[in-house]
Amino acid sequence: MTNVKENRPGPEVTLSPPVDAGNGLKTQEMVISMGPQHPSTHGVLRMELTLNGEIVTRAIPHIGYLHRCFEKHSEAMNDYAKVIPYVDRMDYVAAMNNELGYAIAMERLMDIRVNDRVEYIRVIMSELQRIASHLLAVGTFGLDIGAFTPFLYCFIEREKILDIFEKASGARLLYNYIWIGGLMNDVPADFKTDTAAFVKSFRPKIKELNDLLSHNKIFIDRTANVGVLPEKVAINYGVSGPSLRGSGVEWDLRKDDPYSIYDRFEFDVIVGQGEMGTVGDCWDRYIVRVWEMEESLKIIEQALDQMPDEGDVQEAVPKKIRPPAGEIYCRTETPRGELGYYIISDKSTTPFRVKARAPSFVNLSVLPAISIGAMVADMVAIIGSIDIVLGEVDR
Amino acid sequence: MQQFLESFLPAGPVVVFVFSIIPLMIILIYALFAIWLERKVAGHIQDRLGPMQTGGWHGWAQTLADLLKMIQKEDIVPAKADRFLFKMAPFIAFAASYAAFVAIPFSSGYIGSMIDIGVFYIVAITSLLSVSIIMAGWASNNKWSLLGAMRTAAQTVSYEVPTVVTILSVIIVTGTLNLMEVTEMQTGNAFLGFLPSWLIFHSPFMVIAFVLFFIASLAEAHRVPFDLPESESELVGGYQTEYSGMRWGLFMLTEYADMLLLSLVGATLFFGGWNSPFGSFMDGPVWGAFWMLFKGMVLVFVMMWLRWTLPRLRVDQLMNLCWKYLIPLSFVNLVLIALWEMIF
Amino acid sequence: MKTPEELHRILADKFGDEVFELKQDEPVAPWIIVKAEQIREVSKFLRDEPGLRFDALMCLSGVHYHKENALGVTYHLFSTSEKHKLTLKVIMPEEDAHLPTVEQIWKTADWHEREAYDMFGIRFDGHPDHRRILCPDDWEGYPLRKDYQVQEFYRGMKVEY
Amino acid sequence: MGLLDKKFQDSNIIIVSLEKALNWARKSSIWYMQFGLACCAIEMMATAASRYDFDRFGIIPRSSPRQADVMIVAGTVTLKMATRIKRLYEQMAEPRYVISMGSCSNCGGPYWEHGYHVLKGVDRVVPVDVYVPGCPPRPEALLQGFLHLHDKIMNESLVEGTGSKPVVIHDKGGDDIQVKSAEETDEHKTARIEFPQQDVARKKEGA
Repeated sequence: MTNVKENRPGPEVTLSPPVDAGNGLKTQEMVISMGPQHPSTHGVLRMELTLNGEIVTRAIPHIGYLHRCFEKHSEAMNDYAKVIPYVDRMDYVAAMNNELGYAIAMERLMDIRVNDRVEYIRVIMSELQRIASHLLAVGTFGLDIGAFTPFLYCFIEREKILDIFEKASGARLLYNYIWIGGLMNDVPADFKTDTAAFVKSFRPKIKELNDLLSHNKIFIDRTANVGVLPEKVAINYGVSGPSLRGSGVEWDLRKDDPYSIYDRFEFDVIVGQGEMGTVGDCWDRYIVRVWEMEESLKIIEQALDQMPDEGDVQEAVPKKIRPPAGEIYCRTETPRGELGYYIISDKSTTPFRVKARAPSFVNLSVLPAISIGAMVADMVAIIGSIDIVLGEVDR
Repeated sequence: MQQFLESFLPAGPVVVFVFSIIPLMIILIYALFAIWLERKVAGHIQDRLGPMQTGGWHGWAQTLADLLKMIQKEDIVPAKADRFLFKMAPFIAFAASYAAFVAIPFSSGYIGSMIDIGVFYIVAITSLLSVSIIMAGWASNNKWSLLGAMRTAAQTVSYEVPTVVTILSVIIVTGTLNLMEVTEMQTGNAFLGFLPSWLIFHSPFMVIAFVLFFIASLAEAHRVPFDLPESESELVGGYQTEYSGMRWGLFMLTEYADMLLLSLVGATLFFGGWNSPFGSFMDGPVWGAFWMLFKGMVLVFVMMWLRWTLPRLRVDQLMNLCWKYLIPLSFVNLVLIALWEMIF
Repeated sequence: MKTPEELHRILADKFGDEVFELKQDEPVAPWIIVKAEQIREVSKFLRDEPGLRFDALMCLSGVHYHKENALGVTYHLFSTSEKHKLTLKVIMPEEDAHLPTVEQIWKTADWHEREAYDMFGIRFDGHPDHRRILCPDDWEGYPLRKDYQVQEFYRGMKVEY
Repeated sequence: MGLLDKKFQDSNIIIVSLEKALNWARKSSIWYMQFGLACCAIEMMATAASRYDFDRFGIIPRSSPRQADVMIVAGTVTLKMATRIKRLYEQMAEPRYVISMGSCSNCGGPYWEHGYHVLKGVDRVVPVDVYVPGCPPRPEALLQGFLHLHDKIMNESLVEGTGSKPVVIHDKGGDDIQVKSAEETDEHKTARIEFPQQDVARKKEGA
């Protein structure tokens, strides 16, 4: 068999010398190319796996298949507000959270204060988006393990959230809803009742998901003790979000570096306990996401209670966005982790530099470190448990 | 039935031909139905509808359309594939499971061949399936296919053991390998006066034997949670990755034929085969065929149900389950059934 | 928890005043400018020194200051135990932009440095896997430089609309 | 080419009815290749999920290109990915179709101007049958795209060959668009991508 040999240079993969297996037969490692079109790489990730039988001895991720030049676009747009649609398309599964991060960064740079109604709507929207994103993550993770049905159940719930978004912004996936200094428009009149109804209907579904998937024996066998990410390694690699919390680190920017009005809500930071295996295994990363949905529900409920009914959502939207010269690094907690925007302004209306520190990009870089010794099937589980969005990895 | 055919057909090869074509008809019609059913079952389990448009009523013609389409598809053989093996593999796969149907008693009036070593023959001939899968995987010259094929080899060889041992425990009770005789032994109401004298009611250990047999047969048929050879999320398509058009269709047909075969064997060994569950009511050769297929379809349905519920095992866990749990259990069960036979 | 001024003082005491400059006049966040050849030692010191413990590199970004003909790298550091932040900057001339890698200190830098190389052509000496990460390996030019001219064809495919 | 294509010289009544049946079969069983690239992939998944349910039309995903009938190019095609798309398209068995889903794969979408690494339209690499506009298109739009594909398939004939389509070639920018049928142009040339080694050669049975 010929090895898959790309015509692009990469790190030279040296295979182990052939080992005599007796009977005059020889065995040798095999290089296998997983992706960019593979059902479980969550998009267009390519993994170059060196296999010894089914055991992975080396994994090299190749990214960039979805490099859409986000930073170039940001710097080519002649308006800071025009960056928002591109921000949406970065992490397309959690567009609201990305918008929120960018809006907050710009507001800090320009020293804009938005009113309470805007803040509450933003928090509710981004927490709903967090649930939607986690639903997708959990569903596709189940799909990777081979359980098809939970994926569709998750999508049913996700559609309900999208309905709420659609009523508010008109779009299902990429919203352009959170603007610098406000919102695109006010929420519809029945927003509160819709959201409250969703929260009420969604609570039992988490239990259903746990019954169907989380505590399934086969699922636990497949994910517990697989792809263990120790705390120290995670921090050194800069892993953030549920993947870091799965390793037992109590670290959530909503609590530890509060932005917006997150300090007004009571919620717990979910960390991996190693319930089914070791702290930091795939199951921990998975279950952190499941219980975070519950915490998001708590935040939404509190926010719905406290949300003021009056307030112009476009009150603070600047006519011309011309921030003072300076720079800012502002980070927020998206469903995938720490999303940081590094924005340099040179006093013009065009951004001088917008760099997105994408959580998926950083989280994915830990993959080679934790996949050594795993099996091919585990690779799929590990990629699924890190929950990457390639749009964000490649930007 | 053979005599019946011979009464109006020219004797000899024609009768044999007609006789042997019957299982093929059953398989084809069943496959058309089963694939449609699988999609409907999947749909309804997943809170959607499944095929609805093709052919009108609930998409009844869906599989027919799939089949017609597959016939038209281009037949691709990769340039570096081993052409002979690549082309042969699907036929051998289907031949293996088709040949096994010869020993299945479809009704009291019809069995392909009244061979005395029926079960033994089925176990032996279905092993050919794994050979064909290894052929397909190797000949494709694709690493995913090769991995799938290797998994199949390990899986089939391992799970053959618990299957055979559980079958053996049934044979201890029946004392014959001929499935027709096994079925005939289960005629009438024996246990407690109203339960049919099916072997599953014979002793509590038979229930265990059936569960073991069913799990092992899931693995033999490569169904979830043991569908590692073709596991879509890991190996793209496993040994089927490089196959297109009707050759792939034959693999699909084989998979469904295998499901039916193992379900029918299960029905014959444990659920009285073509015997009616209501004693002599609704009995007879025609009803027998109905009951046989009905029981088989129930088991097939359970297989589908499992497929849309469970995740997939990993290859080492698959081996663990087999060698550490199923095989010891089936041996213990064998001994217990033998003791039960001695005492009662 | 230490303020940038305190951190600056600590660094100046350790490495000498002339290689560090604290910029505070611009709004929002102050930063410390470090000489390129010093960045590795400074990083190691910042990570390991008790009381500083910058164990996380949040972000590493390349910047092209085209008016000054300079390329810069910005490091955003954070300490998960002490909870303080620090911004380091390295400014290099455009024609000879290279600096030591910090990949061995923070693994986060691995891919980020490759990205900075890919986008700006900044070379990181001692990086174990120094190649492009997002663009294909046979890509021409460094896209995020302000004077970047996109190539007309890539492998026979027209790049412009 | 499909197995039966161009096996018949003229179209008589038998051929026409045969065609109808075969076209019906092909239209009723479109299996798409799981090929999500970007945002649109999420909407593609949503279309396959319970609310919209692709399976109603007999549309199911296949992960191997060999068994797929249609490639839904869902999302932004980058230059790095374009060569792979071309290869995957070549690996599909004919008759094969391509649906370009979303503005990005139609024409570059929001990345048309400054997207130095984005291919401005997947039709520069593979021939496209149906374009679904939107960023991202709603699931209904994708379903509508499939219905258009149904119409297209129903009008095909065995004599002329199924799965053949006019190839739109962008030779010099967007102004100079030539429309040729697949027969007139060598399909491999249209994309102007040279692969150093073709490890996939197509062998047509009986051809």
